Amino acid sequence: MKTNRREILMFAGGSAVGVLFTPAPWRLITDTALWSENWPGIPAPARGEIRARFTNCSLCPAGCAVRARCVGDQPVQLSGVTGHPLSHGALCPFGIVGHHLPHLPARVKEGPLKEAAAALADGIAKCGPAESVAVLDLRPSRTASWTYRRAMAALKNGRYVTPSGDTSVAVDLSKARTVLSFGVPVLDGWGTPGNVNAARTGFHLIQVDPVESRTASMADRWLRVRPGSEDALAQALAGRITHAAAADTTGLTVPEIAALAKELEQNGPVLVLGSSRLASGSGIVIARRETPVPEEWKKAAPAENLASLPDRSVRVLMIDESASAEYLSWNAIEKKLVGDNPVVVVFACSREGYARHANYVLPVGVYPEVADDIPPAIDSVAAMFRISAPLVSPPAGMVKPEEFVAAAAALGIGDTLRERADTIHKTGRGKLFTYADAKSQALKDVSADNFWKALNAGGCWIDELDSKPSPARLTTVAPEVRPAEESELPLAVVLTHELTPGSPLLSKLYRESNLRLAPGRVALNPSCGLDDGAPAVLETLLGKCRVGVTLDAAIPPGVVQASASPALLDLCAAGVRAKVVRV
Amino acid sequence: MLPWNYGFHWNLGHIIFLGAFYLVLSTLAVTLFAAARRSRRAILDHRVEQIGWHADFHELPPRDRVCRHVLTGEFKSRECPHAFDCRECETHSRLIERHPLKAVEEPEEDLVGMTFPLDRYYHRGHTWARPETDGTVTIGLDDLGSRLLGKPDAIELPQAGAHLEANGTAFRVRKGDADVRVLSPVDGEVVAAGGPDSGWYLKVRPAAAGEAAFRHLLRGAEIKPWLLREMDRLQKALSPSTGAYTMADGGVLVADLTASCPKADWDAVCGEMFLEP
Amino acid sequence: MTSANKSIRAARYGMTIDVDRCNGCGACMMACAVENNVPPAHEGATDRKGLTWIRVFKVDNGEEYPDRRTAFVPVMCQHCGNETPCVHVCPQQAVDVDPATGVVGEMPQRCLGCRYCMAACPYHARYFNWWDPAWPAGMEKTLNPGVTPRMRGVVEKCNLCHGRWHAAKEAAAAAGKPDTEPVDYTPACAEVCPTAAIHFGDLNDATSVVAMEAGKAESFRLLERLNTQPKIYYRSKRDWVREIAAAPQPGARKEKARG
Amino acid sequence: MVRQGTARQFDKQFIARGSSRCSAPKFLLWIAPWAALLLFGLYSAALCLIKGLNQTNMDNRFAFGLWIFLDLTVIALGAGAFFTGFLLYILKVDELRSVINSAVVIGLVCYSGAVCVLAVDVGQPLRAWFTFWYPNVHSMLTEVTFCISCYLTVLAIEYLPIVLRNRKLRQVPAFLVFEFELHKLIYVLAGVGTFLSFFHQGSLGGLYGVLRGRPFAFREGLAVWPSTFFLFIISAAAVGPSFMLLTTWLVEKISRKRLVRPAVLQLLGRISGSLLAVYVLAKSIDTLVWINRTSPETGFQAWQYYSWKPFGSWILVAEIGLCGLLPALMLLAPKLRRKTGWLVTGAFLACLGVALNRFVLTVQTLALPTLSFDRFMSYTPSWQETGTFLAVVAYGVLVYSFSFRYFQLFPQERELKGEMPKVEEPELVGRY
Amino acid sequence: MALGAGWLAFPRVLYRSRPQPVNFSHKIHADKAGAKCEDCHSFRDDGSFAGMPTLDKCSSCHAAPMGTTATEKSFIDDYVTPNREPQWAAYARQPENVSFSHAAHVKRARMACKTCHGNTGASDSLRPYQIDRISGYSRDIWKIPGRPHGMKMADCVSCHRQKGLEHSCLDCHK
Repeated sequence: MKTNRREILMFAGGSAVGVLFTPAPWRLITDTALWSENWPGIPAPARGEIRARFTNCSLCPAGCAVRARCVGDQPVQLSGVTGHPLSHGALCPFGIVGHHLPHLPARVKEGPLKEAAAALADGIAKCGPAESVAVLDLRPSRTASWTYRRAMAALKNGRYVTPSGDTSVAVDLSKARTVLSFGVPVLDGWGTPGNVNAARTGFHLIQVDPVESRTASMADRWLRVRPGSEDALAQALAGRITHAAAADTTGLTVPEIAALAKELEQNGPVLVLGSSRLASGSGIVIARRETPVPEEWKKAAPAENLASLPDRSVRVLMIDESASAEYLSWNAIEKKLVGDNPVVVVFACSREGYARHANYVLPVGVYPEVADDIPPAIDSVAAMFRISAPLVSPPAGMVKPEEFVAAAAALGIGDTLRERADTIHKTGRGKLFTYADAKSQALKDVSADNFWKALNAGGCWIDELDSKPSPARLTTVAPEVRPAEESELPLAVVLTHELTPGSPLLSKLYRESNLRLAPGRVALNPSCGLDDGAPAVLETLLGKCRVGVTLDAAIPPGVVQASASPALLDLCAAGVRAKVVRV
Repeated sequence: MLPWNYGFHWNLGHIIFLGAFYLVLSTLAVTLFAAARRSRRAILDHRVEQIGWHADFHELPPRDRVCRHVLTGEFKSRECPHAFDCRECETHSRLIERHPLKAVEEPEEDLVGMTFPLDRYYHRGHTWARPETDGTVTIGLDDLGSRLLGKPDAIELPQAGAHLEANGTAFRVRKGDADVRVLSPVDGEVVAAGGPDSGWYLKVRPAAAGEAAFRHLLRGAEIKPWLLREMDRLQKALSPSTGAYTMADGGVLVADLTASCPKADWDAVCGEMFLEP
Repeated sequence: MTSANKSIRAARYGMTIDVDRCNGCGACMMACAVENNVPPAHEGATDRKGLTWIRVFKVDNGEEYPDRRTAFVPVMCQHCGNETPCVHVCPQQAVDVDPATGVVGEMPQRCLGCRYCMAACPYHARYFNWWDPAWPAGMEKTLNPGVTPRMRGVVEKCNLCHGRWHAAKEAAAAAGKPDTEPVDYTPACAEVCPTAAIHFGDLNDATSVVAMEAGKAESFRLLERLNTQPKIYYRSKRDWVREIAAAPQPGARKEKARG
Repeated sequence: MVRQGTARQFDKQFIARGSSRCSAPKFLLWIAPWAALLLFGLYSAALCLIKGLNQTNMDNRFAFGLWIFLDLTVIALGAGAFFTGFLLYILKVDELRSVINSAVVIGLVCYSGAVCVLAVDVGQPLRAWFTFWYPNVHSMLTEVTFCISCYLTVLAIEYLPIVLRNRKLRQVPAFLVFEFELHKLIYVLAGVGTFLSFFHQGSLGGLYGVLRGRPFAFREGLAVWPSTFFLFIISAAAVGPSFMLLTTWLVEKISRKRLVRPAVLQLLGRISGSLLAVYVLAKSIDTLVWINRTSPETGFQAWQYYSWKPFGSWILVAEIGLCGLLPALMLLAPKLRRKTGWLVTGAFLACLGVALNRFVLTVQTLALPTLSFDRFMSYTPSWQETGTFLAVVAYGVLVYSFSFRYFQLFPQERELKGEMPKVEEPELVGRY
Repeated sequence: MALGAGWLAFPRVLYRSRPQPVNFSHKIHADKAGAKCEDCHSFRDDGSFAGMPTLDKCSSCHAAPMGTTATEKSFIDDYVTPNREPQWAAYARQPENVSFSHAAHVKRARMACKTCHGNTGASDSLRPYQIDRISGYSRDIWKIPGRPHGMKMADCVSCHRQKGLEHSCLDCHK
């Protein structure tokens, strides 16, 4: 027994020592270390030839030119196109990660296509004389927009609705010596980033802003007014009310206002943004030529804005959210819908937006999956035509909104983009700028086919400028602000604009650093009594919505800075009163 | 770590640092190896018993390690440097020559109620060795020893032919929870085994002939002081568990101590008395 | 660690960042994350457990309105040129300075995640992978093949877009250029910065933009008195901005970091 | 019933003769809660290993947290092992023989515990061996890793004789002899151990002293070693004996036995005290140099470090005065030292002081901002972190309890059992 | 016995081998078609190395069977006709974190293919591709007979050292 046990011990010990003289243990520790090099769950990036492809970013109206570094056909990196006459090679943080959009976890993958079509047909049939079938196009004057307008014209009571404003108005930043902005994010999303940056040194920026917005912090002068009191300042400057009166409402001092007025006189021409009470200097705000469209398209429904529709008149509403510029709060829209079950069809890639209120949500392709043209940005003086050419193919089951609408209106359409390109080519005006070689050539010298190819391979058409452009006015629709008791709703809302939906990688800006205020979050002064990061509810007269709280000493007490997510925009516009309560 | 590894350079930093490291490693290795080797040799030349005793001896409290000449009062205090093996002790031989042990006046074998016949030699582990006429030596437990153990529950005696070493284990005795090895007084080879009833435990043919074999053992006049000291130790050993009991009055020890006072930690007491810590 | 070859003309890649031009849009942070395959944040991640090789801090002068001024300061690994704090501390040579480029490189596959280098870095420019890297399904297709993704439990940081450097070198080699001359390339952040606030180049090359910018009077480096000799130069015409380079003066100013 | 009886017999065979130990069931009762704690700790450690370090509350700023701080402390407290060994075997301070075994066990527990926690603390334990294979010899951490792992081996070897001397095991001749022979060479191990400990205690200090990027921790020094290198050595050597004093006292209280002569404890206290005095002196000088030269040279004014709450200048007072000078005096004054209360309090304060020092160097260093636009941060460990550390405590208690039950940690115990409690032999006082 | 287990059994357990899609003979192509390495393993325009040739490269010659061998036939039937890319396993495939520039070694340093790849070019058939079960790396990274060097980091380093090109980790790692 004892010897036996001893033998076993001896044997074990012996073999233990013996194994040490074999490669086994050493290879094992080596290999485990090597194994940790490709730790489970680490994806291996696909290898392959690396090529550059080009397109235009269609995430916002700026439509910056994009150079995509692709492995095979898959874009892995987006950057600007240097030498581009408008975007000057700049790309905003959202554009840089645009190629992630097709992979958003929350993306709408399929929708009730047939049911929607049936309901639509039914609704159109049911549509009474006083009622209407409407398309809400969030980014007007695209080629798709023309299709909508034609489709609506084809229907007996079709109407074509756009958020606001006349899209032919352009701003010539290069002419302005002073920019007076009433809360407009001039440096942070307004216009084309590259163009604004290029012109930045040329003008003196005065930002009228209740909070230190990104633009305010980078402006040459920041005037902190009470939220919602911007208009008073504008009136004072326009001479409608006395400086003293303005001072009371805005919280500025009379000398400050006087100094401002004086400065505006001296440092003209002045560009005024965000208020239509003051006229901008001559030649700054002009009417841009229209990008040519085929003649036969011209018999189309007029573009109206929502206000011009009678309340409770829309039986069928189709909202194209695939390309957006600005968001209309739902209750403004809801007012227009007929009382008894209206049909609301929304074309969207996410359920965050109008999808929340729709009867039918139809999935659409996202940038950079679908071909869509981007109308000239507000700061582009010349008319332009650029296509956001697809870099990857959309998943199966995606709907093309314009085709769907056209079908609903029994309107036959061809390759509209191509048709328009050809129309432009016929004019022979302007020049073609190609991205790959950053060269521009007169359109005359390009064949129609090459023009079309160039547009799809990354290029844009730039119209020639008018010798003397006709002046225009920037119209701004002031958000309707229902008066509310300051006692029950102590906070005034200030909005920041972020693009939604965005790449998951934006967490770098939203959560892994506090550089930007994430959509759906609100920033409050630390004195508000809530704690940082805590979930809370923002409440206005229009309703409630869950928000995350960020404490920020830069936000004055009595103000809540809300980062625009659709849910928030349904409740608040700039200046409305709100309160934020802990849940 | 090795010259061909990435990032290794023959510069001072590496040489000093790794040099020190390898030095330490090798020192440790050598130490272990040396220890292992020496113990192997020890086992091969049967020094286990001796080493065992030495280890025990060094674990004994100092007061149990005193030289026999302290017992006889020749020294104030002296610790035995030879683990009770006076055969190689010059001091002992010197002292013996200087003033040889004076004979006991009247043969007094009856000490504090125990009999310690003078015809034999006594080992400090409470065994005696009696040279027989046939040249063998009989080994037994002395009176104190046998009273301590009384009637043992079990005894492990060596087979005839087994080799004994002075201060090595002669036999093991178990009584109650006490389990002690009894030290052999002499070197030699076992010829016969007895037992408690036969009054002796082992018959041994000694390795050395005559007096030499018994030089390290107590005899004659040494016995009394030693025994008195032993009684003292016994009392100390018993005291924590049983208070100042036993023969403070010089009374007579009962025949079977273990049985007489069971609540004492006899394992410890016997360990103490039989020099097995 | 290294045995530089004499014949090579060593470069000192560095950056100049014009704080006055930076409007804090965050394009550099996004481009960096895309270029270097930095995963999106785990739901548990905060700005303290995040991975942002380059991070734009919002800094103000601590005054109240109307004197309040704000600046945006992008901070990435400063590529210290003198006694680089993180290099000496790494126990297993996962961090080193390339004598040929001056780039402080970090090797995630060598790193055991002791985080000593993070403790050593005065600029907090090193980041630890607290979670397993994870991309939404399909998004891994968009990863950059030039850079390998890191695993959980290791430290990572800006290495001036080494993937791009490798590509440039390979192109140079294919074009038959000798390897004794430093190659020209542009890191992602410098490439995409919409306001062209970030410039990149070889500080050893006196004719380069960075060399000239770095020489300017209003250019400064963070915590210069630590004498770590960073290769990232900032510049601003505003005095109070230049002051941020100095050590913190608690109480002297109010809380300033919200970046 | 019978089996239980035999089980008890079996258990008893291993308990050293004469050293009375509580009954097996009672012992189990004592073990149980600790075992439970250990299990809980192992669970939280497993979480950290499997799910990753996101289980902790450490972050990019607090790269080090509870674990490193306590590791440093524990290793400092474990220094008793090397220092006692050094005094006993090299300087031949023989009175310490009665605590050396206990010291070795404490050392082993502290070091192995610390190493285990480190294994959890690193993000990729599988690669830990790279440090040996591709060492960066300029890194203090490399020095630490090498020395600690070597010293752990030494401790294990030193622990071996203690185990082999177990009553039952020594009946195996091979064990008996090996123990005997190994014990003859123990001084070699003691020497090596001293050398190693000297360096890793030092380099643990150097760990922070070299952080030129963290002016709060950065110190000047000799050659490659910043002053903290030497401060750590002294403080560790000072607090090691104190901790042994504490533990011995605790064990005496818990086991309700006298294990060593009071004189030995006082000797420990005296050693600790005198070294502590040296430490306090050195630390004060170092602090002054740092405040007036080192820190300002890097552009950091020392006062700013203490203007971030809660780290006021009280920290300095507490560290150097309350938990440095005070215990030093308590341990040095013979009158106070004779009173166990004072002795133990002194030792306790000393340990506290060193813990505080490690805390400050670890946590405050990381909490303080270096960039002017950065902010002060605080950190509270997650339960997983705490759990993992508790596992080490439980592990320590268990190992010590078993060792105390089955091995002879205090050779004097048996003698003392015989003697009536009496005042210490005068010849011991005033030695060393 | 432990030794035996460690030396003999272990390697068998450690590696899992996988057959190549087609038993390709470099030899035949070199001799008959007189092909050089770079004819099939070519560089791209940007200087990057294309590695394994794609099917169209093969089918440019092998549109129809060019021999009567079974291999040839199966290749045509399984891959060319259905136009299916053969999944070649690259023996010398380096780990993901290695950025190896063929251009730098072949074009600039003028190294011969066989310096690293051994005489694969002259091989008549393809060895089974062996994968380390734990690390997932090809066994050929470790030194194989008939090749002057291995392809482990140590091998790269030793050569770079001699040339004085051992600068930093990120020279070769990405």
